[in-house]
Amino acid sequence: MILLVLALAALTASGLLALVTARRPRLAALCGVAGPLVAWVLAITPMLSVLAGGQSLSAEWSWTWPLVALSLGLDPLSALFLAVILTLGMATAVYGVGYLREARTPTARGLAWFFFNLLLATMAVVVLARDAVVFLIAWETMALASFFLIAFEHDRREVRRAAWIYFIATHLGSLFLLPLFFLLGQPRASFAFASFGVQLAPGAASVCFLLALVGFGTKAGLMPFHVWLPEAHPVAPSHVSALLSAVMIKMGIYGLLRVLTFLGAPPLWWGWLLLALGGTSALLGVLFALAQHDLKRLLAYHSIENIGIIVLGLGAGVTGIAVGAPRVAALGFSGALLHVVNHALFKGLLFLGAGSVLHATGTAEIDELGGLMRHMPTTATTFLVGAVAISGLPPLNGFVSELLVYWSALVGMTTLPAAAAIPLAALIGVLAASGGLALACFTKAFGIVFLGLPRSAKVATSHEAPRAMRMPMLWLALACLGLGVTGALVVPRLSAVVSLFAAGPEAVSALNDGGMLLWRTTAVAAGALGLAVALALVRLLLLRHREVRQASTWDCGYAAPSPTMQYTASSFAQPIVDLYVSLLRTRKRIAAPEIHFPDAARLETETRDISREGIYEPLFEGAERLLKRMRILQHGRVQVYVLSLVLTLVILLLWNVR
Amino acid sequence: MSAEHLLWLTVLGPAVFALAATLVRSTRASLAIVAAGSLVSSALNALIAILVLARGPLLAGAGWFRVDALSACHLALLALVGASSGLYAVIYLAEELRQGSLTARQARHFAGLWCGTLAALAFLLVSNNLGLMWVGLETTTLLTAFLIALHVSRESLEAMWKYLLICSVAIAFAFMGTLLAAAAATTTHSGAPPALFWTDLIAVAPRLDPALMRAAFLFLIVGYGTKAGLAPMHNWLPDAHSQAPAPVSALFSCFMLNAALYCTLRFIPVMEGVPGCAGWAQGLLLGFGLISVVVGAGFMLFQHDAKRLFAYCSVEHVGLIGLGLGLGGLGTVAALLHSVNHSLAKALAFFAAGRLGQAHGTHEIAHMSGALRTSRAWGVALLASCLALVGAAPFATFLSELLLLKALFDHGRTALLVVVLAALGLAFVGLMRHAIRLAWARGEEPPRRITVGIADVALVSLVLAALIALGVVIPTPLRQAVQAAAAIVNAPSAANLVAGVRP
Amino acid sequence: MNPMATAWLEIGLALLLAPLLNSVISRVKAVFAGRQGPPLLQPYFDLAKLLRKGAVYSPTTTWIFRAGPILGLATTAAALLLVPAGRISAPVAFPADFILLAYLLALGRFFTISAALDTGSSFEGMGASREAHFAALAEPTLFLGLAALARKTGALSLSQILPAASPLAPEVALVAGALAVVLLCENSRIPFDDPNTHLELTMVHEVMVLDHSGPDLAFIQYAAALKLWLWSSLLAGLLVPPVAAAWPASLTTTLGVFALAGCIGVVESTMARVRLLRVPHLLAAALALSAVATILVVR
Amino acid sequence: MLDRLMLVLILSDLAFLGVSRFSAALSLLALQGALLGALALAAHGSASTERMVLLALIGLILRGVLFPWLLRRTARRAEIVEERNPLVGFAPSLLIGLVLLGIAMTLGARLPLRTSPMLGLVVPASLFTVFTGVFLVVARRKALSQCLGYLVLDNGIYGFGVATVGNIPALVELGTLLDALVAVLVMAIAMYRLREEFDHMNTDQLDTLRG
Repeated sequence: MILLVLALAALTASGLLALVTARRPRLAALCGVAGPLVAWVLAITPMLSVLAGGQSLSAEWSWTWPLVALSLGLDPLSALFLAVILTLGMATAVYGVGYLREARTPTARGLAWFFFNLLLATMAVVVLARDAVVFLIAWETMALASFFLIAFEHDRREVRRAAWIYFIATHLGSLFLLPLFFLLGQPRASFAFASFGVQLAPGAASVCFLLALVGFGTKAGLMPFHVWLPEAHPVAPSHVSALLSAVMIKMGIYGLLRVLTFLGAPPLWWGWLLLALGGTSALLGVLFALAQHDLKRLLAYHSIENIGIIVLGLGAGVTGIAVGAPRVAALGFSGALLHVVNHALFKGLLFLGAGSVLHATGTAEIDELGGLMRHMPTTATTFLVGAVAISGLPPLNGFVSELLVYWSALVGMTTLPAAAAIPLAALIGVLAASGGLALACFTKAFGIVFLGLPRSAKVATSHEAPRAMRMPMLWLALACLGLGVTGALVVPRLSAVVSLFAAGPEAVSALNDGGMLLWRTTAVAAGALGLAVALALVRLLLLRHREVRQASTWDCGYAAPSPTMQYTASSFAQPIVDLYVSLLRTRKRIAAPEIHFPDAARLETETRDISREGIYEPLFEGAERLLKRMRILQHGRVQVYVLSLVLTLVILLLWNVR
Repeated sequence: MSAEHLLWLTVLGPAVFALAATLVRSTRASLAIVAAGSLVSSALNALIAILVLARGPLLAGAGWFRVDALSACHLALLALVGASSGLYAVIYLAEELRQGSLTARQARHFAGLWCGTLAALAFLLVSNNLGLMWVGLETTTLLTAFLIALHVSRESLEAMWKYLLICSVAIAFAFMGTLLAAAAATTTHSGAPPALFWTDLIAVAPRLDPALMRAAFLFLIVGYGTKAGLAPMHNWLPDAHSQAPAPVSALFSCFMLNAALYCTLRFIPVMEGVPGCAGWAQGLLLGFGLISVVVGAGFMLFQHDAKRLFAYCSVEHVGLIGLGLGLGGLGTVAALLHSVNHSLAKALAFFAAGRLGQAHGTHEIAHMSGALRTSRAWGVALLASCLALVGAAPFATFLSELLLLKALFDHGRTALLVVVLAALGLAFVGLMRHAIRLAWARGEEPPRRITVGIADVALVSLVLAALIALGVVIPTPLRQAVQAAAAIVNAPSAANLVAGVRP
Repeated sequence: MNPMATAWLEIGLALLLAPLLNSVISRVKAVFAGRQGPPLLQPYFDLAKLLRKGAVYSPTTTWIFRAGPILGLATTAAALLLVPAGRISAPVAFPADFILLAYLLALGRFFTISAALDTGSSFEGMGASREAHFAALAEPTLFLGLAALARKTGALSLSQILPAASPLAPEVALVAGALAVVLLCENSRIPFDDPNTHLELTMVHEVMVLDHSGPDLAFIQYAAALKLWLWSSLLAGLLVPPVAAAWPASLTTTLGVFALAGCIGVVESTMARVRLLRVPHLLAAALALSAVATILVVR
Repeated sequence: MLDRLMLVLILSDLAFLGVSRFSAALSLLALQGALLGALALAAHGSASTERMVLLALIGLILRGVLFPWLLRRTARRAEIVEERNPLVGFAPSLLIGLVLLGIAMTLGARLPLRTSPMLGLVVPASLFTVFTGVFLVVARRKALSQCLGYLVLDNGIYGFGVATVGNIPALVELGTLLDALVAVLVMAIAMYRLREEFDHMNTDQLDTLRG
């Protein structure tokens, strides 16, 4: 435990040091990046030991606030998330060294480092907290730090707007958490996690579940509470976007899981609800992602899809518990948890890649890019790895977790009664659909950005990212590959975490079976790759004595090929977007030439968020109109003020004294 | 010198400075008097508070003056606010002097009235007699009236007149209430006329006539509540706060409201004692608190004047405090803690608004935007205080609000909890929307240069440090003090208080 | 003869006979058109010729373009390992293996599409977009259908599902119908795509590989053939009533595969290619089929 | 004897509701001050100590002489003569006044106060005075009339105090008197400033601060 506390201290200290030494860039960067590295080194051993099923750690210090004890603890669940936090924290911090080199002012740089480390520290505390108040303080501080990070380039209006939306969303979300913890603490009149979950009335449990779903779902970016996410992630500095998207939104998932451990046996409809929300997020998330043409925005929407997949896993797990099928539950939870890790890895990687592209070309507008593979090979290759992984393709890590979720659903739907089997079947369909769409989405993202010819001059001047930025991308890419290959080893190890939700021999055996399954899949995938290598050699042999010519792309006879003739991202996605237009409500502004001869023509598409337009904006406007009426109270006449005073008195007198 | 003399001194000290202010001629001397007066009175108040919290109640003047834990807490708060806003006042007026918008006469007036107000506030806190307490509060009203209109303008005069009239009428009602209470007391007493001592009143509470006491308390809560800015009697507040010079607004928001609430609080234990009135008075406070929270939060959304915005924010927070006091038990503790936190945060907010206003020559949010560029220290102060005021962690307000809501929840008032949570969300949107503009947006025209000295930075960093420190950990003495004070307020329900604080 | 050996033998058979399917189809079409049609071994000739050729690459392309065909072929071949032939289980069979099958094909698709985009030609881009689009619609159909069969048969791996599912059960019939549509789509046959048209604008798969030449093109065509074999043997395994002994079983399945090829030929010569905008509707119909099957099974 | 005094008080209140010219109103104020002084003296009859007498005299001087004089001075300097078209006209004011009187009577009778029977009419009368004061504050435009209203209210409360509490502690009474004095001074100056700034005293037109 002391190691963890030291790690927290290291993070805080490095943040403060970076703030102090902001005037000297190199030193500040050093201080800023030192914290995450040290913290990772310090915390790695306890994390791994606990994850492997070792003794859970905990420590408590009394505190002068009424009702509050400063208690921290590390159980497998915390360990898993802590590992994610610190690992990604380290990677993004190193990346930040390169990225923050062109910070506007020293102060801005210092603040960026300060809040970055603060964010890491608070997230760590969130997963370590064993007392509701500590949790909430850390939670709120985390929101604050991330808010300032998002508002980093706050002299741009849209950045301020995005940060503002994020801040509202997260704060309103946490307003749901207060009653949640009050309810949980009610039986024992305490805020300590240890006292939660005892003799909780079923009604209360369901209320808790709903509150948690809204409160934590908002942070996790679960549809329809996700409005802030596509606004906030694109505008933040890229290493921050990576951290937010890869780690911070997972805090919502953590909270949900943590609360689930308090609530005891769930009724079946919780599973349905989770599946429904998860399915919505998974499908709509990827559809909206397809419709975007800003690379970071696309990635942001894709985070929503992945959160959806995670929640689908949870839903399968909860369903499994509810109907007493530990195998299903174990597989579902393990899939969800593993996907938390995996998504952190590849989404972090992709955001870093996007950051390098932005850094190199100054734009994240997909349709202005192209052909970057030649200019920045490392970024392109690592991005490719991330893209394959996030599409859930073997042999990378995305496939492992998605397979677990699939399998849990498959086992469930083949064995369970209809009430549970139908939703699980739906899960399979949804997951398959979102998988296919994800493939479309990332072939688009990768293909249009890195392949083909440059679509604008911005690309011509682009350069490969500096080393500090390339290294983390390589690490993460390797991590994706590693987890993908060693999935068979990892999954059985998850039993310590999963046992928090689905314990028992069946659960363990299920995980072991999962391991076996993964051995086979890995073997086949490896076979495929081996075959590919062999074929490559064959191809070399065949072409050795043949002539290999270069000629411009076959353009079907059209004489003057030019970069602008290439397929753009919008056109690539157009058929799918058109198919789902009723959901996406994509607006098109077409200025087509009237005459037959070529003429200036333009087409703009814009896809605005559905739940923002459908739910939130009307809601807020309505509230505003209502409040405007209240202003009558303060219309300026002193006589009326006195009158209101007197009337209050008279009414009260008549009411109380008779 | 014995403790009794301290009580006299803490009232007379500032009063002497006030008189001195009428004699001096030069502006600098007046400013010096402001600083000295505030510091001296704060020192004395703090000293008394410490003594009381260490040794128990102090008595003086044949029982006319009495300081117990409750008043000690408020004395401590007064010390805090008085000192900080006194120093700030010097900084602020010095800037005005540099800008040439402050005449010697105005400075003299300010010094006199400022010190007088401090004296009056101290007076109402130390007096054991309900009548004298009333006198003290009324005096503050009359003294501060001209502080609002220090710089004569149509708006400031309008605000002053409204403040004067509304509060005078209200305070007159409060006196009516006091008289009714006294009348009730006379009905119990036979022979010896009552001296309106708080202590006596508590003693005879069980024999007081309920109907009469109810009437009395209604007059009191409406009267003092007006001064405390509880909705729907709050109308004077936004005008006065927005027009007064920043130090004065700070004093208003950060202590005068609490002082008025304190006057009401004095009657709560009495009412609890009166047969058939248990919990009734607190219920009233709860109601007023709720209304104020909603109204304050609702009005914040549309403000275009920074100080007016903070004024409505004060309405909201006074509402929260009233809510807590109305809940009793843990609620009282939370409320008292919250009043400390709120005073700190709100003082900082008004300080920042004032200084930045000097830079832009207006308090229009649209013109003041880009505070962080105008002056880093005050920009940070503004943003931080706004965050504290919406109850964002790690600021102290977060925890006190958390406790408040917990108390509300424990009280089993789920509907109220929902309403309050909604109002808090609304207040968040209302305040932060403006705060972000203020902090970062580009203002319409470039600001005037204001000289931000070490004093400014020191002030800001001190208050901020206090806010964050209290958010992380509250010193045991403070906690004990607050709990003692709470125990006084809800003596009957002291049991559940203890239960509430350490399960 | 031990089952493992037979299984591998089946694979060998597939690798050998796959190109023949195409000639069967074209022969059927020729018969319908009253032509004589190309020789049965024509596909092999084409492959041999292509393998002997050199290659032409566009300067815009990168290694992705070269990796596309290779990975396409490799993944398809690997996927073939998971497909049983009737009663004879696949060399590699394990629960939920059809998920791996689908995702292997998807991996191949990913690189094919990327390779297409690598050329920077708008035609290839168009093809790529359509490929991605149709695949996204086809996948849920496949998964739901197979899941339904899994519930029906209580088994999780293809090698157990297919033999156990009797084609007469209504659910199985529905799934078979759905899979048939998926088959046509995945192998870009009429009515989804016209493999031997030369109007690029209307093509899906062919247009994606416009720029490939030499061995690459050979790989691609062979991969396409394998893919056709793969899907047909899946469907055949579902439709052909299982036969007890091993050898007749493999024989019947193989025959079934060729019969399916014949059917495709019939379809291609009797039906016209539907408009692109109608394609999603067809696939949606297929999805509906397997969804209905699922509900029927689960209830 | 007291009842007659109180009758006069009631009549003066009604007169307040009726008059528009400030000179008249101010003499009414003086009258009320005198009445209250007398009341304070008479209330305790024989039991009154010299201390009470002293206080009563101070009160009488302040309320009966000083306040009216101060306000008259202000009125002269601010050159305002009368309350033209008030928010509530004079005739309606009178009617409302009568209603208020009725309420005061019933309320005074029902309040559970132990007051000596000789003070029969005092409580209702002073209550009515309070009501009148509030009504004046609410229903008049000119700052001066509002100030008058405040003073009437103050008188009423004072009378009420004398009647109900018997003798308020001297310190408290002195304090209240002092406050009243300061209040009058402050209001006088405030009115003068208003007059200077706006060159009118119609407080209902002070409505720039709103929302």
